[in-house]
Amino acid sequence: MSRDARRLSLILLFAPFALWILLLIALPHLGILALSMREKVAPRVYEFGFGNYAEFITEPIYWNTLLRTGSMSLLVTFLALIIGFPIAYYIAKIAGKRARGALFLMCLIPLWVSDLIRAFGWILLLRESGVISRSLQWMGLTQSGIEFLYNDAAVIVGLVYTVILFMIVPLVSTLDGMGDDMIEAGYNLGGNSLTVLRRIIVPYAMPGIVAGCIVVFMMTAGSYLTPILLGGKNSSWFTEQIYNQFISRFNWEGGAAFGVLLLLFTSGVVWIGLRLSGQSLANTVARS
Amino acid sequence: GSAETLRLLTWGSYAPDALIEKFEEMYPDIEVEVTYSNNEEMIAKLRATGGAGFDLAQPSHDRIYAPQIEYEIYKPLDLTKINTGAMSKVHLDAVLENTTIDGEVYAVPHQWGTSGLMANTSLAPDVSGWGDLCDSQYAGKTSMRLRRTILLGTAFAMGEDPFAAYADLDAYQDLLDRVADELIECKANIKAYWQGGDDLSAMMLSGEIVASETWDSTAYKLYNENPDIVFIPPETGALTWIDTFVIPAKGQADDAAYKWINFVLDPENIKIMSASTGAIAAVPGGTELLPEDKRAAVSAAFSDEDIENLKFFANIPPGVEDMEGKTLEKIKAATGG
Amino acid sequence: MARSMTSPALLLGYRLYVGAFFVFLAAPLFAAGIFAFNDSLFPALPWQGFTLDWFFNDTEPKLGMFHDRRLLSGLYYSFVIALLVSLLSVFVGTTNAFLFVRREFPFKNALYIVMIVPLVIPGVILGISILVFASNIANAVWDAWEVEISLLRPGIVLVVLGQFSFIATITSLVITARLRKFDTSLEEAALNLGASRARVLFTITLPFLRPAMIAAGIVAFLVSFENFNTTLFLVGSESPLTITMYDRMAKIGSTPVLNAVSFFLMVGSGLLALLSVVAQRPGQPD
Amino acid sequence: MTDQTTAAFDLDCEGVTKNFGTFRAVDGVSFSIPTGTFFSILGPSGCGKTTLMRMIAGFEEPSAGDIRIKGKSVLSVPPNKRNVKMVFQHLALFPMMDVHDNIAYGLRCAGVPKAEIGARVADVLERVALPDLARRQIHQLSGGQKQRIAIARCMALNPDVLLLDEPLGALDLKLREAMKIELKLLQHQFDTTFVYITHDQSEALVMSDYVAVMNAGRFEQIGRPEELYHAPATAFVAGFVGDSNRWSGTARGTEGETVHIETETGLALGGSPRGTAPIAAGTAVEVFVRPEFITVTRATEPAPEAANHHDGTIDSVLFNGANSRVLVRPPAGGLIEADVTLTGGTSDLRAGDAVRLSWDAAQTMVFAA
Amino acid sequence: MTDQTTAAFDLDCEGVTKNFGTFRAVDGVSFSIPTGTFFSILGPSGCGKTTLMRMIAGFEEPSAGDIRIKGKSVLSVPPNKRNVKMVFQHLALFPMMDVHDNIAYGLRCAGVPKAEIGARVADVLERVALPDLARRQIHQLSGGQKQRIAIARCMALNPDVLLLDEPLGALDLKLREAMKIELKLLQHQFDTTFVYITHDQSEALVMSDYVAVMNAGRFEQIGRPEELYHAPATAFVAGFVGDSNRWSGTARGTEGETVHIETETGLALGGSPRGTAPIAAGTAVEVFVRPEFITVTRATEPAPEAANHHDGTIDSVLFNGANSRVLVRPPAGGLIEADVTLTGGTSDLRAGDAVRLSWDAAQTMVFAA
Ligand SMILES: Nc1ncnc2c1ncn2[C@@H]1O[C@H](COP(=O)(O)OP(=O)(O)OP(=O)(O)O)[C@@H](O)[C@H]1O
Ligand SMILES: Nc1ncnc2c1ncn2[C@@H]1O[C@H](COP(=O)(O)OP(=O)(O)OP(=O)(O)O)[C@@H](O)[C@H]1O
Ligand SMILES: NCCCCNCCCN
Ligand SMILES: [Mg+2]
Ligand SMILES: [Mg+2]
Repeated sequence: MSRDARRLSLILLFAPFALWILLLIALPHLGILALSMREKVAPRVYEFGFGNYAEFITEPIYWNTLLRTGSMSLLVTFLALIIGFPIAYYIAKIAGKRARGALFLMCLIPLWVSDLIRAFGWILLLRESGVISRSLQWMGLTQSGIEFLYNDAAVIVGLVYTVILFMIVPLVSTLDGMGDDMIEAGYNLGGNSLTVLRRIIVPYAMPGIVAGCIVVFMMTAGSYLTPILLGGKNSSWFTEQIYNQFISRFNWEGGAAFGVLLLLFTSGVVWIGLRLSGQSLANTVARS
Repeated sequence: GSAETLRLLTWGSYAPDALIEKFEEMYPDIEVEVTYSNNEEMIAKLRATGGAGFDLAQPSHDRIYAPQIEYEIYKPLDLTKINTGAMSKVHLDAVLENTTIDGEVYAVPHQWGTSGLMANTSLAPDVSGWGDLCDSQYAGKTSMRLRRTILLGTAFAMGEDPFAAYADLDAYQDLLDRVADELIECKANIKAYWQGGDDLSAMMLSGEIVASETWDSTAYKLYNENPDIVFIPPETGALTWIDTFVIPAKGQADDAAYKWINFVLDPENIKIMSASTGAIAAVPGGTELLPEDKRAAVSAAFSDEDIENLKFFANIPPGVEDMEGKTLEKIKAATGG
Repeated sequence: MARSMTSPALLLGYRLYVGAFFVFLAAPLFAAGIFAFNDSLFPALPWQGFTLDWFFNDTEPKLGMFHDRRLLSGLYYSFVIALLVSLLSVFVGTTNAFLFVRREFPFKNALYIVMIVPLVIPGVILGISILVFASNIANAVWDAWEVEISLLRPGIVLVVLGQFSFIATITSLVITARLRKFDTSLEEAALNLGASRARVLFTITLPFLRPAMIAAGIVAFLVSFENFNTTLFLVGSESPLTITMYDRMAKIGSTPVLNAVSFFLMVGSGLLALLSVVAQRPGQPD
Repeated sequence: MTDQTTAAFDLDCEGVTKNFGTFRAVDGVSFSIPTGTFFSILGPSGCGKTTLMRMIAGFEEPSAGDIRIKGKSVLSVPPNKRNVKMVFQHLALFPMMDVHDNIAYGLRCAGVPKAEIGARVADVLERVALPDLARRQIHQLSGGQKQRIAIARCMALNPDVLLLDEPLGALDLKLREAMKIELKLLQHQFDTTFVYITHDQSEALVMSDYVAVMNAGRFEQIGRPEELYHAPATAFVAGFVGDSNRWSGTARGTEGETVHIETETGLALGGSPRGTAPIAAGTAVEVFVRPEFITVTRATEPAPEAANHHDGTIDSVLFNGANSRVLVRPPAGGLIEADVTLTGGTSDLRAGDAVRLSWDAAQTMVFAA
Repeated sequence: MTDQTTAAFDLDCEGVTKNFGTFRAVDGVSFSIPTGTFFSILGPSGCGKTTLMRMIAGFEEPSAGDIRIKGKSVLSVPPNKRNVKMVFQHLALFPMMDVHDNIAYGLRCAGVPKAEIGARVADVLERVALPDLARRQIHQLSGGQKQRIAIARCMALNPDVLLLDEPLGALDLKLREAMKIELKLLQHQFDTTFVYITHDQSEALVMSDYVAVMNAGRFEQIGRPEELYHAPATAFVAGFVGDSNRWSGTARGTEGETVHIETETGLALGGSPRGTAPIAAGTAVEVFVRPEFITVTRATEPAPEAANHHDGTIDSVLFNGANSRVLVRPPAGGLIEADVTLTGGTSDLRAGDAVRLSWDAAQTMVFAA
């Protein structure tokens, strides 16, 4: 290829990427950043300022909700890891070759339906007149119905359910890359199961663990339907606050500030996580 | 083909399929596309579009003035194209009064109803006022929608007149703070906040809750399923809303919109409409056009006294929406139990 | 095999755990699906008997999904949106793959990270940022020339762009991974055998990428089909199915017709997922 | 090195068998390895070598038979408690640890005190002649260095037996040649029993004190390399170990030590009967002659005294320095390979030359088929 | 085969040079390949072989020099227009096409009419002796079959020159041995010029008519295999082609044809000067002796007449059938390798035996360092 042709083709390949990132990601985000620094002083009168952020800082409801969202998201991430790791390990290392593909596909089953239907399913199961409560009554384990819905536990169950496959998939793919001989070498050199897990399997799977945790954390912190539909009267989620700002209060400026804050907060958590685990975005999320 | 589309932004059940089919039969060139929404979302959507994207919307009468001042999302109506004569005068006047800005009229009434209480009388015989939702004898068995209606109702129950307080926003803020304290305390008593009609119906029918704040229309539907479940106008007065018709600022099918407005004023169509919404058409004798069962439910619910005592939602001045929103957030976020 | 180290009792316990996990995965879907066949007005116990009314009945109150024009049009819009999103995402995913695998340019590594970022931005924020951005442009144009650019108002176009904004990352990653595995000597071999560059692209490189493009397309389709958070802010009057269903649930009341739709979607996505698996492995052991 | 009771044999297997479902991967294998021996197991792919080794290491349980290390049965000992260390085919070095930590891993597992670990790691690195690599990452090592680190990691634990599963398989040619000699030196140096698996006969022959030839789950022969090469017990061993010209044929009769054969290609040969099965006139036989025992003389020159003489023309000359070879086509057809020395001078054989091939009956190994 | 004007040389390179930035990968390489020759380029990894071949194929542009095919410069001809076909190291068969389509690909590109393609594919498959595989998928082929299909795919286009870049590198040992012979036969059969790249001297020696030894971007020597082996022009060639004992040392003086050397390890050797640089007393030299030219006799037995005699003890015996070798440690230290024949009898040499090594001065190649 001649130089010019190469340059032209580079430009042609670069254009879609640039348009996408610029028009749909960068400028819109700069847009909400700008919007978030607009204070409303009277109907249709705005001026530059950090009032929306000040509002966030001075109003405990908001930062409490953000902290709550963050800490519950961490909890969900942790649970997804604890629950998902053995499953991923089973799929990658223990199941037979055939079963492996089938199990992997089964893990993807929740993806077949939307968040909404998943939450709907949980509602049907968990509510006081739902399947679980009724079954317990029917078995005589309880007299009156039990409400499993509308509390933080329900939200956590629903969130773990929704995100767990995003934990399992990267774990399976990194564990897949680990030869059985690595584990056997761990035993052969005298390690017991715990040592092998702690010193070999987990360190080896670290990029997958981190990738899974990042994606899961971000998804959880950014989720909307599940906490709303399954959550109780005390549960507010930060995305719900954003929604409220935008929709119920027509307060785009405030909502934009909240959006920026959510983004900063979650990015900060991810950054700290990467720091602590000594990984980078490129060798974790990018690889899965 | 060349069919025009009427994009209708309205409440769930305000556009029953039967009626749409009938309308489309009558005007074969028009295709109706419905988006279900509620007051907040309607305004939010129109704000996002600068009044584009829809050709006809149905916010409640108190939600027109302030948004129009602030966002210019509606366009003035040409009353000559609307069969205002068929509308009941009280409602028309109320709406015109609330939605005339600089001499231009922005809305006409469609259906009205009330927000109040609902109770299963066999399980909760003593529900009469907003405050009863917080009565500890129904602990864990009541519900409400965490929206402005309950703020207003609670204010009335506390012996205040929130609409009067609109005049002095500082006073109103003070009132809101007290309402918030009340409702936060009440949280422990509540099973869950309902969101739309559905979850409320399910909880009520299954007996998971015995009393709730509600739209009357929801209660009427349930009365049909279980006659123990009745609408109860609170002793301080049921809050009355009128859902209206407005044309968004950049609507593109005004003619079709006017056709729809006039179409649903036809008594035959009102019957179909009211059967679906459970609300009462803003026409003279609107109650008569309710289906049998609903009419029974209404008369079971309302005494003449109650009718006297109806409280119309007052126009929301700019800024109030935001104050109320924040109060609601505060209640939601509080860990009450 | 790594299993040889565990005792049989432990292995059994492990298997039970895995089994329980899959029960957990299936439970809500099962619940959502099964009530589609309950002959009741509410998706709840008790079981009132089996019926297909929620699929096929054509009269209220048990209007079946195949006669519910709102659900059908939601299905239709979902389909159109998902199709557009997957075409667009696969196209951009493919150009991105070539860009990042084949080309050298300044800040390549940093830009690669930038490419991944949309995947981890909360959907709600993507939705509002695009909404605000598009509205601002449209409003500015309106203010300046009184011209209304309806494409920039909530509606199909914005929904497609909004979903595309993060789905393109998924397709890019899938197709890039495949292209990385491509042995460039295949292209050189084809050139060496006399093919022109265009011919090489269409007879060698793209056929090699095809399974990944199909799989990426299917994933994009599924993700688009089920997306809610981003769509919520961008939807106009043409609501896709998730929004329609949500409105139905939150604003009207759920009847088993929602379960019927759920069931229908599960079957559809299941078939599609199967298809993507088949597409991935037409006897190419690479 | 360790204070265990000394036993004559470091490793004993007795009737070890392994079934996978109905398939028998290892079939009644018995052998004993004296202390300090380099013992190879040589066999074609899929014959069960790895399976046997995995049973010794404890990763598979034998379906039958017993395995004893230093005289004690280890059947009930879990893999991490057996003092048998293993070098894996792909080495299985831990990529997330550096060289030092790879070697220290086993020591830590064994509870060696921290203070001692450093010294022991340094010591074993010294012994594999890589004293300066302790802090290198695994991916920074060359193939040969990795190899030695994998061995060092095991040797740091003073194993009774070191198992090596085709550890040279992944290396390139030149390195493989070099490592062959190096492995043997390392074994000398550590003076530990090595059990070495390979399907490459040259590796097995060059390095081992004893070689077991394995085929389809069974041991065909155990012996010193020279025995296997010069006195194979079965046709399989004769064919698998070393290069051979090979013919199928029929015995036509016996005369003293010599059996007369006619091959399917029509060559008449005199050979010496090998293996245990008796060979009489009419027995179907396999015949093997190694190329280096065939003398090539020009047709015009006198050929040496020998039981077998065949004329032919040279089809090709494969010059390969010291290991050059000619392919000769006898009138009966087929090709016979014979080693020759080519000096690059004018007297060298060329394609097309008429030659006579001669070899002894004693070098013509005949097995009943 | 084709109606091109016949030129004496199928391929000519003249001062071909390639710089990558400041690094010179190929440095002024010139050679001419006569029509119908099997020509190998042999050199260590990274010496620039692939780069040279890629320039011939047109995938890289030379920084200087000219490349002529059939006498015509091809510098300005794009790769898809050069009649030079290439077999890639990993073959680069198209996995999404079957065998037939792989072979037809080039024919289609050349615009051969549909009707003719079938016949030409069948013909070339016939010639590589795989007539029945047309409809096989690539992944269903064995390594050797793939190899032949890759060649067939090129040969279907009647190239002027076929380039092969280490095509045996990916095969396993046994198959590689077999393919060596087969490749040579295929070249005979197609009678096309083959340019074969390898870093394996045995491949180059066995197959080629001519071999070029390449080092660090330059050609060190071009010659017939025997020349390279027996008369290396440089120390590099002597060391790279064939096994050698190698010493560094200093010339102590010359006596007739013989130069006297003292090695760094203290051995006194008589050798024959090689290479172009003159060797006088005091010149630093490299000395090479091939193991097969060293005769090993027991210390108790008479040794042959020879210029060099060294006593020592056997350190190890590397039995490898016909290619067995002993490592002998002379008192001065170091190890000397010598080829021996081991029969498995009692007379065989064993480690520890005292032996005398003897070799001629003519076999002791001395190069100025
Ligand atoms: N877990 C298993 N289940 C079933 N069959 C097995 C299992 N492991 C090995 N086999 C079979 O047992 C036979 C012997 O396998 P093994 O790995 O021991 O061969 P090998 O001699 O090491 O071969 P290679 O030289 O190719 O490594 C093979 O046919 C293999 O397919
Ligand atoms: N595109 C390039 N840019 C920079 N350096 C290169 C490039 N291609 C090759 N080189 C360098 O040129 C030298 C010769 O490379 P080449 O691939 O020709 O070696 P080779 O002889 O084929 O080696 P091998 O036997 O390992 O294939 C190497 O040092 C290599 O790193
Ligand atoms: N606050 C005003 C409420 C208006 C309610 N309209 C309800 C329609 C319900 N189907
Ligand atoms: Mg093996
Ligand atoms: Mg190369």
